Formats: sequence, C-alpha cells, structure tokens
Amino acid sequence: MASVSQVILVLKLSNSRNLMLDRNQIAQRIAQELQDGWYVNLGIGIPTLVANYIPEGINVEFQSENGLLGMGPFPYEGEEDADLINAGKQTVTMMNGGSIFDSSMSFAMIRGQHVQLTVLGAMEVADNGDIANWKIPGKMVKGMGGAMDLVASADNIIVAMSHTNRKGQSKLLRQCSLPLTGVKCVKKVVTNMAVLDITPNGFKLLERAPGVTVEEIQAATEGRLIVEGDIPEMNF
Amino acid sequence: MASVSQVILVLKLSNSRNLMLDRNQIAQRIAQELQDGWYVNLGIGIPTLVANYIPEGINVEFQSENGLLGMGPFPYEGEEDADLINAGKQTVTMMNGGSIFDSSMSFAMIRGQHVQLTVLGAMEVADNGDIANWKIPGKMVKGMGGAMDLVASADNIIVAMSHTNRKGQSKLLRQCSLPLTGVKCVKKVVTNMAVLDITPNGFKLLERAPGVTVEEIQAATEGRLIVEGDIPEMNF
Amino acid sequence: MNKLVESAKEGIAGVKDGMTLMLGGFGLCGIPENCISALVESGVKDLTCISNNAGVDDFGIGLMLQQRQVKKMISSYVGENDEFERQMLTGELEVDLIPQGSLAERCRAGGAGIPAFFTPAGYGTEVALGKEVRYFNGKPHILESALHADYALVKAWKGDRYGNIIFKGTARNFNPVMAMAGKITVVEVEELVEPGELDPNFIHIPGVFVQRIFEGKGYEKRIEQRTTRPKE
Amino acid sequence: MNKLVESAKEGIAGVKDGMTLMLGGFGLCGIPENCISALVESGVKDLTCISNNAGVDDFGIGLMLQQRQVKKMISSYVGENDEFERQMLTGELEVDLIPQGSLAERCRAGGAGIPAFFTPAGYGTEVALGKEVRYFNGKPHILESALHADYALVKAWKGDRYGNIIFKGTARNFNPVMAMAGKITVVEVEELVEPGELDPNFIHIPGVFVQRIFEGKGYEKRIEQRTTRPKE
Repeated sequence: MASVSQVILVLKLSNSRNLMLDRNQIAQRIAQELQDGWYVNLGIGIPTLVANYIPEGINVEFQSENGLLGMGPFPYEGEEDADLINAGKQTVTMMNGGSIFDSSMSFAMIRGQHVQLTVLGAMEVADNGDIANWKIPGKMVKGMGGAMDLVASADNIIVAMSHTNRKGQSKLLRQCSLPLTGVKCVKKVVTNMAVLDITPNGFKLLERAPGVTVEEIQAATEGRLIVEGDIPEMNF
Repeated sequence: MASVSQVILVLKLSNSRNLMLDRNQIAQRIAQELQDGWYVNLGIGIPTLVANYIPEGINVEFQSENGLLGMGPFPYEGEEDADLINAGKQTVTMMNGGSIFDSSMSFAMIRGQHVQLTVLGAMEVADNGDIANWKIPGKMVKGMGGAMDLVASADNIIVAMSHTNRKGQSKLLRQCSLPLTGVKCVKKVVTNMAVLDITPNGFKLLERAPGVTVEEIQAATEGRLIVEGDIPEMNF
Repeated sequence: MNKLVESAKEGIAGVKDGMTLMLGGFGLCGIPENCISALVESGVKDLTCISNNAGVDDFGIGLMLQQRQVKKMISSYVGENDEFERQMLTGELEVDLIPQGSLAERCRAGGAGIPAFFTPAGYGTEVALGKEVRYFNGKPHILESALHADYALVKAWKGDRYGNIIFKGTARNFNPVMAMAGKITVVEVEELVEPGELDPNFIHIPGVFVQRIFEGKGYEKRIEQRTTRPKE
Repeated sequence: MNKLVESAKEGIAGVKDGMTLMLGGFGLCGIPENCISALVESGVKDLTCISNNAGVDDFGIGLMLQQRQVKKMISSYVGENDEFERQMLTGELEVDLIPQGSLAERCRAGGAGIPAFFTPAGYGTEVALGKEVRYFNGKPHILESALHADYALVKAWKGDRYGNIIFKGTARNFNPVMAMAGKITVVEVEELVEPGELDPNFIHIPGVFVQRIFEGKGYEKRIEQRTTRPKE
C-alpha cells in the first residue's frame, strides 16, 4: 500500500541522444499522473518502473492481472516464493492488505473498470487512440496476454514508449500499420520526447522533455499534432 | 454426506383417501431414485422430506441454492445459527465436508449441470414436460425464486405433487393452463397415485400407489397417459 | 486506500431520491441492517431496490416499504410481507421478478463489465418476453443484461479499512456480487479488523470493489423460519 | 462422494487421442505437474490444450510439445518456448490466441452454463473477426462463447476426498475456472486433508465440480523469472 520505492531493476539506458528522457524518466513522469487511492495495472517494461517513483503522500495499489492486488517489490534474495509472481512471471511480494483471486475475478475488476489506470507499452499509437502492441506480421506471434482486455476496458490508459522506433520512424501515427490491440482507447502518451493527450483532433502536445524543441517533436510525430501556445518543459 | 435421517418436520397428512400416498410416502418413493454420489437440490414442501428417506448405502449431498453444499438436518434446539439457512429460509446445519459460496457460484453449479437431480413441487405438469409452479393470475405473485434456473438447467428433474388439486382436477395436463416456469424439462413425476416418466408421447405410467388402480390414475390424468403391460405397485 | 466511514449515515451519504440500490441478503440472512435503518431515517424516496427478497413487514426492506420509500423492487421472491402485497396490488409499488440465478449473474455481470449474456433460465416463460432467443447446442437461451446500482449496500462478517471483506455462512449469498456491481459500494461489517489480519488467500471480495466500510452496530440477525429438532 | 484416486496415472485415465484438455497455471506457476508427467508417459496425442501459456522447452506443457502430443494450443501468450515456435512456424501446431480475460471468462462460462457473453475485449482487432458486434451504452462489444473440456487438469494447494479445494497465492490463476469447466475435472494437490479440515467458508472450489483428486508428488515449482532485491 505504501510506495514501492525499492524495486531494483537492471536498467538499459535509452540509446537516444542525451536530451531525451531515459526509461526511468519516462516512468517518473508517468508517476506524476497517479492519484491517491488509485488501483493501477502496470504492463511489462517501462510501465513496471513507474512503481519506483510514486509521489510522496500518494497511496496507490498495484493490480497484477494474474490475480494479485497490492503487489509489492521484488523479494529479498532467498525469499522468492514460486507461488507468488506477477503478470511478467517475476517473483514478487505482497503489501499488507493485499489480496489474491482467480483470473476471472481479476479481469472482472479490469473489465468492470474498478482499476483506475493502466500503463502499458506500445509499438504504435494512432492519433485517434488506437494502439498496436502485440503482433508484427511475419514475426513470431507470442500473444496478446491481457493487453486487449486492459485497453478495451480501462477508462484511463497511458502509453509509455519511445517516440520513434530504432529506425527513427515515428510511433505516433495517423493510423496504425500493425494489427491493433484496441481501438480509440489510449488517453495519454508519455514518450522520451513529450507528453501528449489524445483528443478528437489528434495528439495534443502538453509537455516537452527538457531541451527538446517543439520542432523536433513535430518532426518525430507522423500523426496529427496540436500545438497550442507555449509548451512547457516537464518538471521532475 | 451421511444420510440425513433425523429431519423432523411437522407433517400435514394428505387429505386424500387412505389408499393414496401421503407426503412422506411420495418423498420416500422419490428417495429411491437417488444414486450414490449425486448432488441434489430439493425444493420446498414434499421435496424437502426426501432427505429423510435416503436409502442405505447411498451417499448424496444436498445443495441449497442460497449458497450451501452439504446441507445437514435442522439444528438442535438452541443451536440455530442465523447465518446458516436453506433456500426455504429455515435454520439448518452443515455436514462435514460441506461448503459455502455466493449466489452466482451457486447458480453456476445449477446452470452448469453439476447438480445431478432437482426435486420440486408443481401446480401443473404437461405431458411434454412443461411445468407451472410459480404464478396464478389474479392472485398475489410472490416470484419464481430459483425455480426457473433449476428447471431450465437440470438434466434430471422430478416433480413431487398430488395428482389432483383440491377441486379434484388433474394436475397432469395435456397443456399447462398457468404461466410456465419452464418448458419440456420435467423427466419424471411422482404423485400420491403414481410414478410416471415424461416421454415424447406423454406420461408413461411406471408404478401405481398400493391399492390404486390404473383406471383411477387414468381418470385423474388429463394429459396423454401411456399404459403398457402390467403396472406394478410401488415398493417401499 | 482508507475507505473507513464513521457510521451507516455516513455510509449512505449521497443516496438521493430516485436512485437504484442493491441490497445484499437472502430472506433476512445477511442483510445490511444498519444501512437500511439509516435509509429509513434519511427519508430518501422513489428508490429502485434490487434485492433477492423484500424483507418482512417490520424488518429489512419491509421497514423502507412501510415508509413508502420504494418505487420499484427487482427481486426473485417477495413473499412474507403484507405491506408489500398491499402496495403491489394498489399499484403503488412496481415489481420486476427475475429468476434467482439470473439475478445473481446479472449483478456479477454488472460488476465484471459483461453487458449481457445468454442463459437458459426463463426461456418459454413470461420472463423471456421481449428478450432475444438464441439456440446453443440445440438448447434455447435468452439474452439477459447486466444490472448496475448507484449504491450497493453490503453486509459482511469482517473487513478492513482497505475494503477487503469476508462473509460467514449463508449470509454471503448476494452480497459479493452486489459488492462488485455498485458504483458506490458501502459495506457494513460485524467486525472491523486491521489490514493484514485477513489472510489474502481467503478474502472473498478485494477492496478494489469497495468505496466505504464501517462497523455496524447491534445486529439483530432475525431468523425467519426457526426450525429445529429435539436433542436425541 | 469419494473422489480419491491413487496417482496421476489414474487421474488422467480415459484421456484419449484428439481430446480437449484444460490445464491450469500462469506461466509455470500453479501448473498440474504430475498430470502433465502422466500425460507425457501415456503417449496420448492430437490433444487440444487450453492453457494460458504453453510452458517452457523442458517444463510444463513444453514437455508435451517435445513429444508432439499437442495438435492445437488455445492460449493468451505462448512465448519462451523454442520448440513451440518451431512447430508453429512449420504448421505442425495450430495456435488460437485469445485475450487473457476472455479466456478466463470463457472457461468460467463453460462451467457456469452460460453459452455466450459480450465483452469489449478484442473489438476492432483480428480477435473480433467473424464475431458478432453489438453496442451497449454506446460501446462496442463482441460475442464470445463458452469453452469446455473433456478433462480439466487442475493444481491446488490442499483438498479433501470430496473434491473441496483451496489454492495458494498466484498459483490460483486459471485453476478455479478450469475446475468448473471440465467434464472430468482432475485435481492434484500438494496436501490431501480430511473432509472438514478446510473451513467451509473459505473453500475456493466446492467438490461438486471435481471428479478425481490425488496428492501430487515431488513438486518442482520452477520459477521462470527469479527477480530479487538485495537486503537493505
């Protein structure tokens, strides 16, 4: 229940240029969106890191869709319990006041919108809120896991991802090119360059990564980008 | 789990003529249908009495649709627990190895056909298996309770009732006149006069109450009655 | 995550005329006694009450009926209540009767984000009127929709301030599914415990479904049909 | 009511080529290790396996894949398995991918006599291809159908010979809903207890759903992703 401040992960720093956010900074910025009392589902990858940056005075509880509410940090070495894992199959602990349930109850929570926020990664996001994050045609398909249920259900979905792919191509598109995970569901995107809301008219630029210019963001965004007035830098 | 042999009820003897079965004998005859290892749901009235006549060597477990499996006899005086009642709202006990669950789980069992037998009363049964037992137009309607779920789901439904109503009219009909509880669902009827199976061609007479003649049963049955060969008397 | 409120009055705060409530319980077993008392005291009216039964004349939802606070009942069985019968026959009270299993499943569906499902219960009866019929494996089913409530009033045995709750005996009944289906779920418990006291493996309803919780006072737990056997 | 069998071999007796099995577990957590070993030993083949995941190369369902016993997998996520990938790419193995929540709910529906239900998950994706779409409250949903299995192979923590079972931690996952959905549900437990030892208020799956139960041997409980933090 208290903030999970001690999760230690082996972090791969982003290979983007210095000015852009690294994975931890993206997570840190997303953590600012958390509100006291929220139940939150964090996907694998950058979203998992959000747990390390819960703001002071904010209590949130983490839901893991394999059947766990009140997920705590990783166990101390030697205290791993094979019967207590998260949706990423990592050994975890439970916070005081947590609970265990079966998979149908877990998705009852998710589908029934009792979980206030879902944070997940994506390969592509379209400016209407469509998201693609589970399948690349021609490559081995591993499955959607719980992602389709999560994006179809949550009221509040934040995507955490890099702004462009390894080839430098925009991941914020007019239309997704990959098979969809969900339609018109993403509400906000936090990338290594910017914070953007999804609006009926496209991506609305809210904040820039420190030192990144609006022009650079514009150049890296293929979808419709709305820029109104001065765009402040993110605060950490 | 063991036979519930000690349930004591204040019994109203049938006001039919002596030769016909009383309520207890109807229950006793139905109890002969029980098979070892069955889960059984007993309705209010005569069906409840079935629990008193479980044959030697047969173990059955009683399901009460308010959320109880392994229902036992009534509690000893002074040992009533307000938090342990059956679907008739009577205080009950639990057998060793019983379990408690919520209403949705209870009807998951019923709808999913995990309960092998339902015994319930009826106002009318038609010779195609239709049953009416919840509503008399013009009279106060109390509701169907769990009856519609039970009759729509169970593979094996036995109706326990008197063969005729208080006016002497048949309750085994060509077609139900009252609003239905379920269609084509009853498999067997045990009355104070006879045991009958429902077949595609109507009620098939299997057994007579001791001393009751085929002619008397025929006269009391408005629906199609199939009489083939000698009809034996019931054995108790 | 602190959902603790001080009293039943605080628990039902915000219930307004015309709202839809779910009330747990089967007969008088496992009903939210304290919340009902607070509703009676509040004078709120024109309520739609979803509850398997409607109490008796002087207990349970019967108390709200006496005060004419209920506009409509959605139930599976409503016997044992003269005032209920009177209001129903005069047309003061609207009554929607639903098969018990469908009622339970429709509440669960409401809480679980399942807007509709097929069930065999009620096919061919007046319950099926106006409802879509579809055959699966040669057997007819009708389409039933999810139920939702502005407030779900739930009675549990023990609970903690995070909203985790457990039930005792057949007082469980409709309480868990209704806890799932309330926009605001208010739980009254017999005993409030500290978070961590309830074994996480055996929590019946996790706190995520609960918005308010309090320890109820002076439970009467009236028995409707006291049936016993003599000592042998 | 005695559902006790002596061994995993007796537990899976009657499983035939071409049958559909459900196997509980999430990753390698809560998988029916003993039943899987017995299946591998039995040599039964052309199986359709409904399981959230497909094990790893040398554990879990991976062992059955090595023996080419599986014709089709119905899962939500099948990573971490080279042999799986090979068979899938060569077309030896059919794979049906289902959103995890829909998979869980479809199993529950199978056990609960709900032939079909609407869910928002998968709308607008290839999961929705060929499925009915309907709007509820302005939001699109797709119709999903119940899943059934000839055998459900379930791993529980403790259980009694009546088939009452409880689970521990996140080893619960898909096991309860699959226990409900099997025509024959076989449960392996870590510890067999006497009827009455499990508190009736806290039985996760009542014996009514279970046909066979036995105490499993030598659980390995392999951990897929051992993640820890140093002591402070």
